[in-house]
Amino acid sequence: MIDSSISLELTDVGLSRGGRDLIAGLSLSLRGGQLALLMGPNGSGKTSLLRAIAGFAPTTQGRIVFSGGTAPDHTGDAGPTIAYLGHLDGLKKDLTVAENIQFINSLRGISRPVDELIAELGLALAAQRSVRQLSAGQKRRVALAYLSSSSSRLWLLDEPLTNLDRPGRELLGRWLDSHLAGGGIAIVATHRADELRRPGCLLLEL
Amino acid sequence: MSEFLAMGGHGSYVWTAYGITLAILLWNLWSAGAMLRRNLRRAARETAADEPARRPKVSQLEGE
Amino acid sequence: MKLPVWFHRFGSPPWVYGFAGACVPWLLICGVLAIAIGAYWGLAIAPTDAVQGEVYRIIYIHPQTAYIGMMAYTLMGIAAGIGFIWRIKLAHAVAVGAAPIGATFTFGALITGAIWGRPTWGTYWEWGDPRIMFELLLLFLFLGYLALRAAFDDRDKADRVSAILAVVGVVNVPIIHFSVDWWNSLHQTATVMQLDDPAMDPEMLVPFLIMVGGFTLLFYGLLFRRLQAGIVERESGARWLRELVEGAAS
Amino acid sequence: MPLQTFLLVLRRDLKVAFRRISEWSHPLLFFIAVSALFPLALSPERLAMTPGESELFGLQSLGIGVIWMGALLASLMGLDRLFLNDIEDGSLEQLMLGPAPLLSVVYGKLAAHWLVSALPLVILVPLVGLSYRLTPGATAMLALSLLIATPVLTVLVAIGAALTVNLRGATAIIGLLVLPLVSPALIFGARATVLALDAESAAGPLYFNASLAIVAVSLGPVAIAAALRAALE
Repeated sequence: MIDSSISLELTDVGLSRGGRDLIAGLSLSLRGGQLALLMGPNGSGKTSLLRAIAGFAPTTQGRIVFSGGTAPDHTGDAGPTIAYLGHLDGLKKDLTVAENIQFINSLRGISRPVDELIAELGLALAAQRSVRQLSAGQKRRVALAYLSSSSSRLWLLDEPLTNLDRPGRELLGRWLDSHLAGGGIAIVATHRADELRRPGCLLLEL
Repeated sequence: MSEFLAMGGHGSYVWTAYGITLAILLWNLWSAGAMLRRNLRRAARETAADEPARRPKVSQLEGE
Repeated sequence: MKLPVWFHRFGSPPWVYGFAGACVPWLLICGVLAIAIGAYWGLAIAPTDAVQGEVYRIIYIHPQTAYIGMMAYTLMGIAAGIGFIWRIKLAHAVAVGAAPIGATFTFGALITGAIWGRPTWGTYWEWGDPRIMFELLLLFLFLGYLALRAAFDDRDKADRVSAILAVVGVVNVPIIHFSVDWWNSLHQTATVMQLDDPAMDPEMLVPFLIMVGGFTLLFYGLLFRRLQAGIVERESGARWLRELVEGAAS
Repeated sequence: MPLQTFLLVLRRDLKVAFRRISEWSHPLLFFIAVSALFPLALSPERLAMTPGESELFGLQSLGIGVIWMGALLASLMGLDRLFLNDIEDGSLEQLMLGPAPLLSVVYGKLAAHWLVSALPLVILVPLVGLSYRLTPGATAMLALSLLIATPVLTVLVAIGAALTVNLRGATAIIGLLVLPLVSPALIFGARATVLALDAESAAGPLYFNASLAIVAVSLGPVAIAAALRAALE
């Protein structure tokens, strides 16, 4: 269902990196509940665009406006609205899985109990192990943890399926569906569009 | 003329100081111009306009 | 914060490039001329100083180079701040242009100050003179700025990060200046001759001021020339630059 | 919200620090080694308690200079990876997406680092002071003036670290950037200790260093946040 309370407007966005123009004249508008798949060869600017939308880097032209509505969410998680998952996992290797998830949850005001979340991620056995000892796939699951909460209204995922095994990809698929059903927006850069394809989603080829 | 050069015994100090300052002035005069010439040459080489950024293609999948 | 319209006209690279280009020859010629006259006047015509004898004639270059170094650093900090806050590439070009000039002049001030100290206090490195110590610290600030810039390969990032250093530096310069002066005032034995300008009678003052004027004109001439270089570097690929370069080539 | 983020980051960094003892204990051991063993570099007869005509400086005033320089070098060593770790593992990005401004994250990290490395430094000073036979009064003043000066050292070196965060050969550049900026704190800190050595009141320099610390702690992190944002662009 389209939830028009939140929207992401890209008007004539241009991006350059190291003096070279990557993207020019990109205009796009997404409503709540919509998914956009970002495709294109390596170095075509997928990551730069996601990072520009997340606010890490300014656009060389045009404007990006994300007007996030209040989070209509039963758990009352106000919290920050943007979730960005890049190639890095964003975890402290010396802390355990539980400590990392607890940290991010309290940072983003997510009130979901940690052990329940760890169980859903299928990491119950590794909960007290330090992240350093986990496999790449397991680290990826820990990094995904805070996507389970509906407080982030805008998802910016940069090739989230890498390193994930089949159950992991299915878990992410379920969370993506509930995120979209809950009226969130998602932009996903991926090389495996077929797995993430949803009816009515936008295809954005750079 | 020679006592002018001798500078009352301080000649070596005064002339070294002035010599160094002159050297710095000359280096600056030269290097400012050289920097501009170098950048202009580099700009001339890059006159072939960079390949224009591809305009992204936005399409919508069928279905609701 | 909305900037006044005329400020944006300053912001248009081709206009600034042309304006700077027009000023450079005048500034350099007048500057060099003034320095030549001032130097000749100071060395040959001005009377000998009663206390220091002939070595005082370094006064016609040491304070000037030190003043240019200080002015360059302050200008660098302000231009870098403007460039960082409003993302104006031109302001970064000004800051980057001022740095090498300031560094070389500060180095000159350091050397001429030390040379001046030798006959006056019998040592090239007189801890008692706060200004030489401050020149050295200012030189390190410049070298730090240049070293930081050199470590970047992406020029836009180099501009933004070195701008932060320039602003932090320019905020700290007064504090450093005060601390060094205070530290030296402790060390100061009453008899040590200050490097201040001995009570300058008019015959000494005129060449001194001519030299100050000459150095200032020269500094702005050099700065505008380097500003042009910075504009060309940052505007690569711009249409006006291509026309300029093709125009020059044909 | 910002205070909560500050405390969160502070607790997290302290937890990480206690898991990686080596990362912050090496600078402290280095400080002890450099300060205590420095006199080895001088031949014994040049080390009279009070400088005669042949001794250039007394043992005590040598000690004060060495300890101050040792403290500066130790903070240089401990801080260069302060932000690099968080950028390399991507956690700084996640913190920037958090509710609070980046400033409270920076304050959290600086506070954690200060507690873990600068404070022990101050506690170790009396130990090192012994090898220079500093009077108890001078040692106490040395510890106090270091305590007041370490925030300035930490903030300024952290600015250097943030500016050079992704650069090769960063540690060398940080030293060059920071030394001129740190000189006022060094001048007044050492001055306070020398005054205490002569059993005079060292209030003046201490007050000055205290005001320097306030300026550094309030303005410095703004520059650090700007530098980190520029590094992540």
